[in-house]
Parts: sequence; C-alpha cells; structure tokens
Amino acid sequence: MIAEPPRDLIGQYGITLAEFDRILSLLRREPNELELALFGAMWSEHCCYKSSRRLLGALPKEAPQVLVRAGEENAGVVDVGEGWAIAMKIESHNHPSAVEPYQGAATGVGGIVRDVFTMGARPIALLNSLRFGFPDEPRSRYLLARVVAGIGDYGNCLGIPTVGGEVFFHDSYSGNPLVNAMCVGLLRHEDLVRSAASGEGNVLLLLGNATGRDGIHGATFASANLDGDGLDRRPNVQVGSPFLEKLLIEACLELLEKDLLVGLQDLGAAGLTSSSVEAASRAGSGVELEVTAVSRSETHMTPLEIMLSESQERMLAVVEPDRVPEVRAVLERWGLRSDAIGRVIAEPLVRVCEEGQVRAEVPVAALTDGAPAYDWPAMPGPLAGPASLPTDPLELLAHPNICSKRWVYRQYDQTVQASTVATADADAALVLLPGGRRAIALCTDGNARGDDPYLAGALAVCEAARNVSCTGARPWALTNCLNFGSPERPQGSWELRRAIHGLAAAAQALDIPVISGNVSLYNEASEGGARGAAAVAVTAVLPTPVVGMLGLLDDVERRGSIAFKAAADLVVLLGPATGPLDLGLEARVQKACRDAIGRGLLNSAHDCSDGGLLVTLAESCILGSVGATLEPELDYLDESPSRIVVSLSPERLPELRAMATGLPLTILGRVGGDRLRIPRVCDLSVEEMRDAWQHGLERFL
Amino acid sequence: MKFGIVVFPGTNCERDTAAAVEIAGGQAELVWHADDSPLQRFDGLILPGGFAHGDALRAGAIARFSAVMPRVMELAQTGRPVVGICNGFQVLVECGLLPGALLRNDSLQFRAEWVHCRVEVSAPPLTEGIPVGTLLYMPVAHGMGNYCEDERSPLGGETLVALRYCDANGDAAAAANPNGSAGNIAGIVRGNVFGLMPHPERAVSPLLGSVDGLALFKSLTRSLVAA
Amino acid sequence: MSDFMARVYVTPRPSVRDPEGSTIMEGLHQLGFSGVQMVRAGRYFEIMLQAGDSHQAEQTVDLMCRKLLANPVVEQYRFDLQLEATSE
Amino acid sequence: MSDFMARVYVTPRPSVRDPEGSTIMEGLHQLGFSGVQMVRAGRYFEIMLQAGDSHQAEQTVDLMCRKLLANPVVEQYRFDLQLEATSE
Ligand SMILES: Nc1ncnc2c1ncn2[C@@H]1O[C@H](COP(=O)(O)OP(=O)(O)O)[C@@H](O)[C@H]1O
Ligand SMILES: [Mg+2]
Repeated sequence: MIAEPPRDLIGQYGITLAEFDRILSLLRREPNELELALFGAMWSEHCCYKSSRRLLGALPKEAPQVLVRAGEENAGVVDVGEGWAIAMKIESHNHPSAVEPYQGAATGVGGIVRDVFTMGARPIALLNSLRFGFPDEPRSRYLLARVVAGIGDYGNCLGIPTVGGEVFFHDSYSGNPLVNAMCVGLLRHEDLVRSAASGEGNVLLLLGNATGRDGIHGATFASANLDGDGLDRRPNVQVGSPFLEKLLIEACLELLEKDLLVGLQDLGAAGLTSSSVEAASRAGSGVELEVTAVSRSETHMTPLEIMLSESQERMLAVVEPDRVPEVRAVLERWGLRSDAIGRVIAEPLVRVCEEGQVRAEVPVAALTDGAPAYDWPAMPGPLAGPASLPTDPLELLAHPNICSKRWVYRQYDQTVQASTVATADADAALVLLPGGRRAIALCTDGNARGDDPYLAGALAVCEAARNVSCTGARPWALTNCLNFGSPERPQGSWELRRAIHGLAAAAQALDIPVISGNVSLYNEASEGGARGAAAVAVTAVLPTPVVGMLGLLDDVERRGSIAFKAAADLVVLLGPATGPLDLGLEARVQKACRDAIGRGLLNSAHDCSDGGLLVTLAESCILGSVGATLEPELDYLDESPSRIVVSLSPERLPELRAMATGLPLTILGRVGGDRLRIPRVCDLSVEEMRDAWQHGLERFL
Repeated sequence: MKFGIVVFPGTNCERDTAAAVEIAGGQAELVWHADDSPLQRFDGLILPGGFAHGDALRAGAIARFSAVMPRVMELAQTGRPVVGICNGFQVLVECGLLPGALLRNDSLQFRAEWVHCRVEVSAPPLTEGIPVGTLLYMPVAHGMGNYCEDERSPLGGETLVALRYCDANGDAAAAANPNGSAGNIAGIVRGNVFGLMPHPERAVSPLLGSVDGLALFKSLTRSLVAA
Repeated sequence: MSDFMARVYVTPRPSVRDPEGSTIMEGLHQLGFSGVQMVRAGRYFEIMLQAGDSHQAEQTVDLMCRKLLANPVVEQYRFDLQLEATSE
Repeated sequence: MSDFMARVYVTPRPSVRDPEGSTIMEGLHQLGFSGVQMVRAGRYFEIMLQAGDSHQAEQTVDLMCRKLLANPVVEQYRFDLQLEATSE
C-alpha cells in the first residue's frame, strides 16, 4: 500500500535531510511520496513559520478586547463594543506579484478576504501596503500599474471599499516588489465561527472553484530562475475570479446565518492540505479525504496535485450529515459547486484516499506540532538606507515617496457600502460602525527610514498608531506583515529578530495587542532583477515590517482631519522639535492629541513623518486650501518621531496646554493667506504646492 | 411606497441602495434575479450597482437575460419608475430600456472619485423638483461608464440627457469628465426609466461627504406620492 | 452530431471611438514601432460547440453573436467555423 | 515600403484558468445554447503597419506581441498578416 521510500525526492518537496530524519522519527517509518509532499507543504516556511515562530512569541497578544488571539484562527478578532467585533488580518503576496503582478495582487486580495469571512465576518474594508523599485525604471512602473489594477479590480468587484494603504519606492524592491493586503470584517459576537473540523462523521464539503494545477510546487518555483525557456516549466499562475469569490462570501455568510455549518476554513497556501490539516488540528480530530470526489478543472491530476493545488476561491465547510441537503440548496441558489470530499474521523490522522485506497496516512500532530522551528544564527550587517529626499520644497512635495497617491487610490472604490467617512488623503480612514455614530479608524504603515530594523519595527507601530490618533480614534488592535530577506543569512535573521523586538516593544508601550499577522521571507532578487537562489549577487529588500492598525472612535462628529480650517488659527507642534524615539513620550503625545480632538479643541491634526514638518505643514495647507506663516527657525526636514502638528483657535490654547502638561509644545505660527511661509525654508503659494504634490506620481506614469 | 431592488449574482450595492430608499421614506425589498414572478407589488424598481456576472463580456450583457428581466420590462411599461444606478444603468442599456452603450472608460482604468453633476431635466422619476442647473456632488466608481450614443436612435425626442459631469462652477468641461462619455453624459432618462453612473446612495449624509444623492431618492419617493 | 470550433472576432464599429486601440498605438510608438498606423482593439472568442451540421453550427454561432457576444450598438462581428470531429 | 494588416489573436494559455470564458459559457447555456462545450475569452487586434517586406512585417509584429500585446506569463498569441498596398 505504501510505496517505496523517496529519499531522492526530498529536495523537491523542500525538505532538508535533517527534516527527513525528523519525519522518520515522527512516523517511525518511511513516508511515501504523497506523505512527503504533505510534510513539505505543512513544514514550508509559509505554513509553519519555522524561522519566525519562536520570535513571534515576543509580540504582546493579550488584551481584554481580544476575542481571537493571533495564531489561533485565520484572522484575529477584537470586541468593538455594542455586541460588535472586528476580524482583521494582513498578508503578503509578494512572490506571486513579482511573477504576474495583476493576478498576484488580485489573488492576494482574494486570499485575505477569505481569511476574514471564514470567521463569520462581513468584509467591510480593504487596505494595502506596496513597495516597488523607483518609478524611473520601466519595470517598476509596469509592476505598480498592474498591481494597482489587480488590487482594484478584485476589491471593486467584491464591493468592499479599499479605504487606505501606502506606496513606497526604493531600489531594493525593484526585483522583488512587496504586495501586502489587509482585510477588515465586521461581525456580531455571537456569529463568530471557528474553523475546527469537529464532530466525528461530519462531512467535509469543498465549495467554489474546481481544482486545477495552479500554484503547485509554488515554494520550489519561488526560488527558480524565471528566464528564457523556463516559461513552460512554470506552474500555472493562479488566476483570480472576484465574481466567484463574491458568490462564496454571500453563500457562506448565508449558511452561517442559518446556522448550517459546524466549521469553515478557507483554502490558501498549500490548498486542501493545509486547510484540512489545520481544521483537524484545531479540533483535535482527524480527516479522511477522497481525492476523486474533488471536482477538477484539468485531466489526469494525481492525488498529490489535488492535495497541493492552490486554485483560488475555494472554501472547506464542515457540515453535519443531515444538514448537507439544506447546505446544498443554499449553494445551488448562488450557483456554487460543492463536493463532499471526506469526513471528520476520531483518530487524529490525515488520511488521503483515492477510490477508497489509502494513499497517505499521517498523524495530524506530526504535520503541525511536529514541524521544526529554527533559530538561525544572527549577525548585524550594513543596511542600505533609503535614498535621501530632495531638500528643495517643491521637489520634495513632488517626490514619489511624498506626493499624493491619488493616481493609485482613484482606481479603488472607496465609497461602496456607504460607510466610508469622507476624508480624502487622511492619516487614517474612518469607516462607520452600525448605528452611524461610532467609527473605526484604519491605516497601514511601514517605515523604511530606520537604519536599524528595531526602529523600523517600532516606528511602524508608532506611526500607524499616531495616524489613527490624529483622527481622534484610540488604537485598539494591530495586525502585521513582516517582509524580509532570507533568514538563512545571518544578517537576514538579525534584521527579522530586531524588527520583531522593535514591533513588540512599541506595541507594548502603546498598549495595543497584536491580533494577527503574516511573515514573508526570502524577499530577494539576484543581480539583474530576476529572483534566483543560485544568483551571484543577491539583493534583499530593506527590512520591511508593515503594520495595519485598527482604532476606535466613539463619536465620529468629533474627528480629526489634516486640513487647516480657519485663518488666524494657531499652528502648534505637539511633541519634540527633534530627538530619538522615546516610546513613553510617543504614547503621551498620541493620547494628548486624541483627548484634544475628543474635547473639540482642534481644527486639524496631522502626523509628522516622511519629509518632516515641511511636508506635514504643506499637506495641511493644500488640503485646507489655505496658507500659513511659521516663525521659529527649526529643521523643517527633520523626521523625528512622536510629533503631531495641530491647529486650533487661539483662545483654546490654554486648554491644550493643560491637556499636554509635561509634553513639549511649540507654537509654530498661524493659518492664513494663500502661501506657506517658513523663514529660510520656503515662501510658496498653496496652488504651486498642490500642483507639485498632486502630480508627482503622474509625471512618471 | 415599496421599491424592488433587483439583485443579480455579483450585484454589490443592494444594501446601500435599500438603506437610501428607507432614509428617503420609502420601503425596499430585494428581488432575486432568478425570480420570474410578477413585480406589480412594487411602486418602482431600482437596479443597483455592482458587477453582475463579474462584468464578463460587457457590463450587464449576461444579466440582461435573467428571468427577472421580462418582469422588469413589464413594470416599466406600466409607467412605474425604473432606475438603474451604475451597473444597473449598464443593464438597462444592454436590455434596450435605454438607448446607447456604456464603453470602457477612456483612461482604460477604473475611476473612483467624487464628481459634480449638473441637472439637465427637472422631471420624474429622479429629478422632479430639482431645478435645472442644480449641481449634485456624488461619487462615481466604475470601469465602464463611457456613454456612447446609438447612431441609429440618437438622444433627443423621448430620451433626454438628465445629468452631465461638470466642474464646481457648473461647466461641462472635459477635465470634469471621469470616463470620456459623449457630451459629459452622466445620466439619461426616457419617460419613467432613468439610468445614471454616479452613486446617489453613497451621498446620503454629511458624514459620507454629501446629501445630494438623497435629493434624488426623495424626488423618487415624492414622484410616487404624486402619481 | 459534430464538434465545431468557432472563432469569433468582435471589433468596435468603425465610427465608434476605440480608446484602447489608440492607447495601444501610442504604446507601440513609444516602444519604437513607428510604422504602426492604426490599431483597433477587439475581442476574440474560441467556442467549442456541438451541432448537427455546419449549416446549423453557423446559424447557432450567428445567433450567439447577435444575442450576446457583440453589442450591435457599438460592435460588429465575424466568425469562422472549423469542423473538429464527427460522431454519429 | 508596403502596408500590411496584422490580425493578432491573444488567448489565455491553455492551462491557465479563464473565469471570463467560463462565465460566458454559463451565460450561453442559460440562453439555451446547450451545445456549447467550451469558451475561451481572448483579445483581438487589427494593426495597420508599414514594413519593407512581409518578412520584416512578420518580425515586427512578433516583437510587438512579445513586448506589449500579450503577457507571456498567462497568454499566448498568434497572428496573420495581409499585404494591403505597396508603394516604392
Ligand atoms: N507576524 C505575525 N504576528 C502575529 N500573528 C501572526 C504573524 N504571522 C502569522 N501570524 C498568525 O499565525 C496564524 C497563521 O497565519 P497564516 O499561515 O498566514 O494563516 P492562513 O493559513 O490563514 O493564511 C494566523 O492566525 C496569523 O494571524
Ligand atoms: Mg487561512
């Protein structure tokens, strides 16, 4: 029954010799090829986080509002009051996007959306975080245009507003762009669903798309060269169908509403293998699968191909046998296919059958808990900092990393679902909660300024939280995506470690639980741009921890916005003129800003980050269509953290001072006129600044 | 006053539209595309936005053959209001209730932004009581909103331009046109059938950025009271 | 019954603007293909269908085009048919 | 120099999923075209270009396809060429 030992095959499935020995001791026998493939998939970096699992332990995951902790389920869930909860997660789709940017980005959105509605949540917002090489390169422009189109087309078709995101250009990303997508879902507490495959005898229904050879051996492929005649050895690129995904969302939410499901689990990386194993593992049960029951879109697929396929838009539902007809009736109405592909068994095993013959049988725990975890040797190394920004004010405002990203976001439907509070170019987006009085604030932030990955991690959290605080919302939970090079290089390992420490320290200091996340390693390109393991010179991306932040705003009528409002208002800097990161100070500055907005003291609030005070002030002028005159001679290009520029009517200043006791507070000047005047820095009309800022990106495209 | 909101597979603005109807004082009920029972119980129908059948082929091309569509045509014949918003407009054009065609945006990109539209006709079902020349501020979000006239049955006569994209001063300038549509056309009306690309259901509260869309829904419910 | 492969070409009617075609032409010029004088962008479908004979297949495909594949307001179509296999 | 008309057909590679083609097929079934067994949705371009001779035209069009018209990761293309007019 079990075929001969496949020692020569282990490399093909991404298993090392040491890992193979581990498999032998876990199984106490030789695995056959299919079993080896199951191990290869489940023990891949992508599925078991073998290089980061231990490090992620440093993140603060507990808080009273947390309903589903990081690592527990497909997405984290937090209470947001009045019986409502938010499910959210961010995930990378970097490698697929490097190969086919449109489909890679689109299927990235599709995947993260499934992770969220699988929790029983209706997706209400999407965000993203993108990194490309500098847009003076045609390839980078092509990637940008196609990634943005892919993200937009997929989310737009689903009817989920894309409310925020960020784009950053740096040459370290030219061979390996980063595409991180985040989804936020809304649910009632009582509607939370688990993904556990529990209840012996329950049926496993595979819903949605037929299974093809898409993305098989994705892991091995990711490290192969992409040139020349390699084309035909490529696995099929995963192609997304947002239309099918939309039907899946509606059908699954209807099934959950009618209480017809025991469990629900999406199919992502490693397809049926990881979803069935995870579902079984979460229930402490086992699963028996019959691969011939799986609808296939291609002929002659082997059990191995069926188990590893990454065809998009599929879900696995756990259903009590006598509810199957009702479930099928709902699915039929939505025009969706369903295959009864197996059942829950009591023995904690994954058993894969082909026409009733057992082809693989592996203990669930061997695939999950048995996975290796590595502490790679770490050593600091030199970091290529970002290219410096221009100092000429107009050039600075037009710089691709500073200018308005309107070219990007006007391809994203931001207003569908009629809950997005109108704020173009906000520090964080506001999405109304049911009832319309409260809102959530959302943003994504990464920070590539740090010449130290610790700072990159800490600043990502601080900036995201500061952005949320500038709307008046209280940071409530975060999700993170860790984009790094190979952890097998000591410098890569060091970068990852340091960044996680920075992230953890900041989350701790600001008291924000980490409720979900994703790790993407091996983001490197060989000389010439193509990704390759055997490359001579390897460029890793800048260490790029990205944070997706959720904030909670109790009264949306009392919200902060970037734009200067009224002439004669005072412009005040909350926070130090300069200085290194001090997490305690950061927390107090943010709190003072939130409190001041909550009391209705402020007419604007805008955080200071890339491009320093100059950019912050210019943006408040541009969005408010009003000028300002500043007095003190400061370094207006300094990018120190923990700073927020606010404006308020002069008579409210004493109240602000009282609120900010012990915090540095500098009066910068006044709002008014139609020019931004800063001594020794600039004297520019709002219109010329707007022109530079608004068309900065378009100049390249 | 009860409106049927027709839902095709891939429609995604049905809830927003139902909510807007309710804010305007009407009632809304979703109607599934496969339902071929008569729709006489409704005082009017709205075909909302979204991506029926994923916009395969052309927006609205497949939805037009849904079982519900003969019923929609039937109701339109009785003179009751039938309104298509965005994808719904595309369906109305594909099925011939409105003339012309909606082509891909001339930028070849999806366009999501706030626009001003100038009211060109003050008449039921959607703009009654809104003076000609009024500017409405509403979002658009579409990839195929580039209106093209049918040479064989040009506008004029019974089909009128109802809304045009314009700038904040009311000029139908090329720069104010998000999709390249002929004559900056944003919406047309033929008797009781109205189609428009902007999304009035997303402009129903100051928090969302505008209440101008609500004016259209109010006109719709008002026109029924009067009828 | 026989299997036919229909190849359907749908193009914008000559009087209808074709922004995709113009954009592609510009793109080709930018890439240095200066000899390009006109581009029309259309749609192409390959359809496998069963029909009694080629006459019936032709009528069926023509009906598909008129009803669904082409929008007569702005598009024109043509197609060719190829017999792939015949069973009894 | 001569004028050529190139007709370029771009289709999804056979192993690549074609959701639009599948949706169109379902639409055709709904319309009663039950004999339809497969639909692939592709793109079609008509390109007028000048070239020295047909060999050169062929090379040019092939290059256009590879550089701009088709995305080799997910699409394949073919084209035919027709001589329209020759001047000196
Ligand atoms: N950087 C991280 N921080 C916090 N949680 C993480 C991180 N990376 C992964 N996780 C958690 O580990 C679990 C597994 O993640 P993943 O394998 O990406 O999920 P999925 O299989 O649903 O795509 C999820 O609960 C996720 O939130
Ligand atoms: Mg998952």
